[in-house]
Amino acid sequence: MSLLSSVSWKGWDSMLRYILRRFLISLATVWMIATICFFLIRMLPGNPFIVANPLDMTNAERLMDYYGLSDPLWQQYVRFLGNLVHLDFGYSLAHPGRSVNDVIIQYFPVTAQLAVQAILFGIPTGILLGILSAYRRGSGLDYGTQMLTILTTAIPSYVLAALLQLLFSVQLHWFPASGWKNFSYTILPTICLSLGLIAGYCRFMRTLMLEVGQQDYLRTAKAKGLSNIRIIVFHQIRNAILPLVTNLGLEIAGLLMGSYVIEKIFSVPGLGKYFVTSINELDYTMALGLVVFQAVVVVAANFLVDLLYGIVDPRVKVA
Amino acid sequence: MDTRELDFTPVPESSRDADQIVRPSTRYWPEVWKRLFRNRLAVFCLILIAVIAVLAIVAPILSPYAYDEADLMASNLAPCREHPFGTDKTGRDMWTRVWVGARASLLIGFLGALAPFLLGTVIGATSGWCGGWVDMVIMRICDIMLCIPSMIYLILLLIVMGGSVQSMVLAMALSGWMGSARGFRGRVMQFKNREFTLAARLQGASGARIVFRHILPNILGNIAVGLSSAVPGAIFMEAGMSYIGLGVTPPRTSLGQLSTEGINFFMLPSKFHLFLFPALVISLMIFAFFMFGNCLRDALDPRLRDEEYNARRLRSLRRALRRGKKVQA
Amino acid sequence: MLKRMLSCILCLCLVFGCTSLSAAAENDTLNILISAEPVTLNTLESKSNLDTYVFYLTSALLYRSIGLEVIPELCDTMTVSEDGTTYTYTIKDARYSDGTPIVADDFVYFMIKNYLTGDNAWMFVGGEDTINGSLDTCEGIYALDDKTFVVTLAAPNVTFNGKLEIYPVNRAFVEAKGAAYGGTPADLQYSGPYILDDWTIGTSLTLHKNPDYIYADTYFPVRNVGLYYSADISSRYSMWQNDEVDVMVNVPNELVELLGEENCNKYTAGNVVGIEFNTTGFTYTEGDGFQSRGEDVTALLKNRNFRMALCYAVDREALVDSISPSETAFNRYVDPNIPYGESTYVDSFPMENVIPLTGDADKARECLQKALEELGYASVSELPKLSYLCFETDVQKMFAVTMVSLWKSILGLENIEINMQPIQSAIMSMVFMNYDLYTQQLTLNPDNMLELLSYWETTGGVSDAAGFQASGVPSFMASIHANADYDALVESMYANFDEASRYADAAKAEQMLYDDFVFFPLYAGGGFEIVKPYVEGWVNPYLENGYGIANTTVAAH
Amino acid sequence: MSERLLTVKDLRVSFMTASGEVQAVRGVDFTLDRGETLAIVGESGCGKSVTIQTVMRLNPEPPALIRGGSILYENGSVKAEITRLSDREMRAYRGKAFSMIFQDAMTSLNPTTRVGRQIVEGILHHENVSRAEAKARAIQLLGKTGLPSPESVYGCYPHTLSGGQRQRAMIALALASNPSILFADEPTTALDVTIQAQILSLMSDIQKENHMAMIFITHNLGVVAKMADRVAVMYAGQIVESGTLRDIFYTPRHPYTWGLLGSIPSLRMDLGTRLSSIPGTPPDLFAPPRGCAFAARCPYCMQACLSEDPGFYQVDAGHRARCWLLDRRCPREVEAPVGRDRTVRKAEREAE
Repeated sequence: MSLLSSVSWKGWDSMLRYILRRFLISLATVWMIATICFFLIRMLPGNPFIVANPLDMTNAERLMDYYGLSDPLWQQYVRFLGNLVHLDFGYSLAHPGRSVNDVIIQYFPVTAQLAVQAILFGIPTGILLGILSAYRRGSGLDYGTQMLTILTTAIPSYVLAALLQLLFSVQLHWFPASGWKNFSYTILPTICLSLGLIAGYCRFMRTLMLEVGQQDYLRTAKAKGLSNIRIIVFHQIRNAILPLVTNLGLEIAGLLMGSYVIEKIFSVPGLGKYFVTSINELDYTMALGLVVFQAVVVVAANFLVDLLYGIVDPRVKVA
Repeated sequence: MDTRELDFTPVPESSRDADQIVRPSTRYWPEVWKRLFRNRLAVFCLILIAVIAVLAIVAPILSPYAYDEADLMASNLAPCREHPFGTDKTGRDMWTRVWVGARASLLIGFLGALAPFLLGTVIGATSGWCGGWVDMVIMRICDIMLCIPSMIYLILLLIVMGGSVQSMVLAMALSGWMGSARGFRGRVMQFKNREFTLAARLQGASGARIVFRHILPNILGNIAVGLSSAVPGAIFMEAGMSYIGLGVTPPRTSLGQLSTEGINFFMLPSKFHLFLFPALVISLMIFAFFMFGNCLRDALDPRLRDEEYNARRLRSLRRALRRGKKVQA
Repeated sequence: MLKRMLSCILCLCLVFGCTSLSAAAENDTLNILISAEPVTLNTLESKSNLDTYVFYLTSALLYRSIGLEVIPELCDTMTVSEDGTTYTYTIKDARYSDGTPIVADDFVYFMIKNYLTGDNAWMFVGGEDTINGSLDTCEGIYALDDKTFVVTLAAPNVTFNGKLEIYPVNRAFVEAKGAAYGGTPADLQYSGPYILDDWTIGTSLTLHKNPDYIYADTYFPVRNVGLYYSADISSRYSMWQNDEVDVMVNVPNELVELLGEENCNKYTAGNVVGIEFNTTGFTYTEGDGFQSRGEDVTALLKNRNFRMALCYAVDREALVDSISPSETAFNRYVDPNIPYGESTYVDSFPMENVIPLTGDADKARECLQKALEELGYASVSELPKLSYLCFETDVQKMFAVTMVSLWKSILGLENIEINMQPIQSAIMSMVFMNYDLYTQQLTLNPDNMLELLSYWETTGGVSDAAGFQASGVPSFMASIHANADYDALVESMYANFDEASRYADAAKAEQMLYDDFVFFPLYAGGGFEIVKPYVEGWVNPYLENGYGIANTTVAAH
Repeated sequence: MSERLLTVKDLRVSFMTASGEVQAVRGVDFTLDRGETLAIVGESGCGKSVTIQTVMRLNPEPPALIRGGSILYENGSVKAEITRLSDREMRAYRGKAFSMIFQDAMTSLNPTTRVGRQIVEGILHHENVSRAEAKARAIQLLGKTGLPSPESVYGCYPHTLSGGQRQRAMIALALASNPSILFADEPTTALDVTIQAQILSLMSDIQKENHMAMIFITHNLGVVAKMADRVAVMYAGQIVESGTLRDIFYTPRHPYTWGLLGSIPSLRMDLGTRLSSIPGTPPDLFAPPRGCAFAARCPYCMQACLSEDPGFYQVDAGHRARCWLLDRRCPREVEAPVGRDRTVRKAEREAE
């Protein structure tokens, strides 16, 4: 269904105006987030330059001055905003010579790849299972998926990861246990990430299918003499999937932030891990850079999903 | 033409009640409870939760050992009579530790599920009820909060306040209210213009009163379900935090912490108990809450369950009928 | 739509599948599972010993092996003037991997930028000026020509001998790179045996042999080195079992038993960990300077019997053994690895009236009783609260928690509270004396115990709040130990070039510390490492400043 | 000689729920000829909808379950026992033989699919025509239902149409592959009166034009009077009285029918007469009463009514009722309190 012919769009101009407005709001949002995080992170106690040796105090103080961290906070904030406008996040404090931009450019793709793989594998599988178990309620498959959901809910991910490693690396020697070189390294983390997705979306889709299943228009479709498959595919699934779309935005955003636990266990060079480490190291610039970047990603994702939703669901009026 | 003996004497109105055959009209909640307690699984889960809760409260008090009492001479004992769950590497009694941990996890589970919800409800209600710019502002804040990785507040709070149950709960409340706020706002919006709300309004009831006396009951069911399924989430959050090293600080402990420490031993028969018992208890806990949530949902909305419940039996029944048998339902 | 998604997955699988196939297995590679990543490749900023592996990438002037004999690497000759203040070095012909020749100025630049710090500047002529003015030249350190440079000391100093890990850093290159220096493999010049191909932060470093390295033909037979990092213990186990690595250094305690203690070899790393008591009696805050921590607290901490009671109460052997078998319970104030003649200093000079490592509960109670009498307390319940500061690392947490619980059960002390903090903030509180007890970790050069002993010197002869308030000494220089004789003895050792008598003095000094019992030694840091049978001639790089694999070979497997 | 299309005999339908079996339809029989309109009247929950949905086998099985009876559909050569058909076989009949107009077009049209597409779907499924033809047909149908600009409506989503338009679209959809029997399940209840009239006349026009048979479900007797040839009154899952429009309106014989008729105002009614209503509530179909289902509420109840279920009594050709009052042995002579004859007689009496 093309964008123009859909009745809910009152022509291009209103849409463009809408997009523009949303864009400005998004910018404001990013700025707010950046500000909040700036002050939040500065509230963390400690001095980023202290390494385990207390005799380095002079050095630490020298560096504090050198990086202008002894200036009043507002000055630093202004400087930070200035750099932000130029999209320059500066250099890491804890790791001399490491540029925040480089880290993002180099490792966001990793997080993204993992997220995309997990989504491409997890969500369709989940939806499919959900549909099947809704269609065959009370069948073995239905109970199977329910079991899966319970298992994935009742076992912490680090336990799950360890089990996967022991099975696939230690016992079967199929995939490497940890690291990041080629595709074979991505398999275990992907499985680990997507199991949760599968379970969640399976449940979600199942309930949605059952809800839609109660609707009158399915009866109408049946009265037209359509085959069950056609009814399910063209009427039931189609209406059931819509609510998933809104959910998708946050889901993707969440995954793009990277999962600390998974990344730590499989030592995946992902942003989620760097973010936590940088906060633990009080690496202000790195932490801030990552937060702001992730904020941008999330905001963008939501923005796109809203547009997408406006397109796929005619009932939603845009603007 | 039948020849049965029939009595055609009229029966006076008074002697029969026109409604006598009508089923007694049933009220909502009693029905729900009836359905709930008819469901074996639900009862089992309730009992499980109760047992764990009771043990968590009582076991540490009865146990002869303190949960943080180290005894280097009795380190790494396998489960035995005086140490039912064995001891850890500094000889602390695992039985006591597990139940003290369960205490923390349960607290965090309950409060961690409740706190964000309450916060969210209040905010969502205000936003939904007031509408206009208030709504706009609150929803913007909501969006912004959703974009900030909750890791920041968590770490900050846990460093500033020290890793304790309170700080965990506070952190969860601060990082988790957005979802329920949005949901509740939607509900309020939806109910705002319903007849009964208007009626209440006409009787001059205040906004807050209407929201909490008239609207809340209407969605109590979903809330109950939401809460009971949020508990495992909260418990897990704590476990994850402990994995990162931000959980409750030692010597205080939680199941998350214990199982995280234990996970490294689960290949090691001699220390397997360090992993087994905490993991078992936490999994049982999560399972119980999760399943109970499901049962509650079914109890609140029996239609789906009825179908599932009968699907199998009815298929066979219909088949039999096709074969032209006489079937008793 | 499902179909499209599925096909996408298929494509992905194919694409990556091919790439994974193309990545062929290289032989003659040594894969090491390291427990901590280098902080930075920036040789000028690199401070912590986590950067051990950076030494694979750069060669030194001279360095000392475990046996402490000086091994010249780039150094050709070293001459010391009669008065022992002027050192003149000439260097060999060598190049960086990018072809730039290594010149004397590179060493000078390194010494000024990295080696000269606030706490050792006094040693060199003009050192203080350089630091205070943060110049990049120093009066006492300069190059004569491309092949020769000179270091002039303010006074003859035995400790300088030791500080020989000086690395060439090209001034021009650093200035060209600016802040980016040492950020990525491309931002570094390689003078060492290996060149860094790739550093995937938090995951792995891959190195290949540097053909221009001066000893390329004789040493470092291994062609490629892979350094893998994993923060997760069970992952490390899986990696080892899955033959993804050939060597695992710092085997986590949890895995030692799993891998079999007999298969792992244990080493002591040369840092001493113990409990420090804040006997200075004050706290320092940025705003309002020095403040007293309270008379009663200070009195209690200053009381030797109390300190000894705490020590007697703990069975250190059992404690260390149960919490962290990779460490060794230890009863001294200096590095266990310092060699002396045939054996080590520690064995040659035993201490007198030591507190047994196994502890002694009765003695402990006895000491505590004495302490109470001296301080005039009727029972332990009256004692003031003490805060025990410790890092939020698994092992340290464990030690702190356990000891507090032991003190509780054996001495009935309820007044010690643990104050757990992440490393940075913990050190801040330590530096500002915001603690009563603190788990101190003393890292040192194996060949120079003075560095450690000087840690206990009284700064500016003052050791109380008032004194410090008067003399503007920064708080972190505050000494927790004040003993004039000790100060004198240590001072004299700096000029004493006769090793035998110097070590004897060291033993005296250490005995003094021991008698004052300023510090409650817990263990000497160490670790396990495990090596696959087909790896020959492995030496732990930590002990050899990264030269551990100089003679390591990997047999076919 | 009228042509018989549908013969329903002793149809029994139950719903299986966890709390027991609900006997929604308990032995219903009626017939339907080509071109005629049968109206089924009754309170809500009396099993009207279930009955016709069973004829189309629309209600999900389970929980619905046909416990007995037969539904015979014959149309020229085609002859089918609907109750015995499998779902797959049934598809051929849905939409083609029968189709249905539902009460609430808003919920009965798929909100996320364009109206046109929903119609075309049906056409394409039953006859093999090209999309283009199907589209042309759909637009033509929409036009037929009196929608102003069929082309634009074709591309609309249901939520953008008004209630009346939606119902018209619904009709077009029902007529897509001109069925021989059209079921209308309270097609006008959701609409306001003026629109109702239009829709009704539209339906009867279309019926005449396509010469369809129609079963019309409603509880609005006015509508019945306007549309129906024959009427069946249902109560508690049973037909209690059936006959021609005249029979039911002029000479009703069942107390329940009297009740229904009494509850509608009529112009001839002299001022001051209160509208009668039927006291009490219909019986619980979990456990239907042993005797006459209406007995409990019937003002003329007798002992027999409570103990025995009266069979049908043939009043005259094509007019039957289930009531003991009609039994030859019954001593009481009860005069219908409502109905045309009575009012006429009343008028004459006053004239004297």
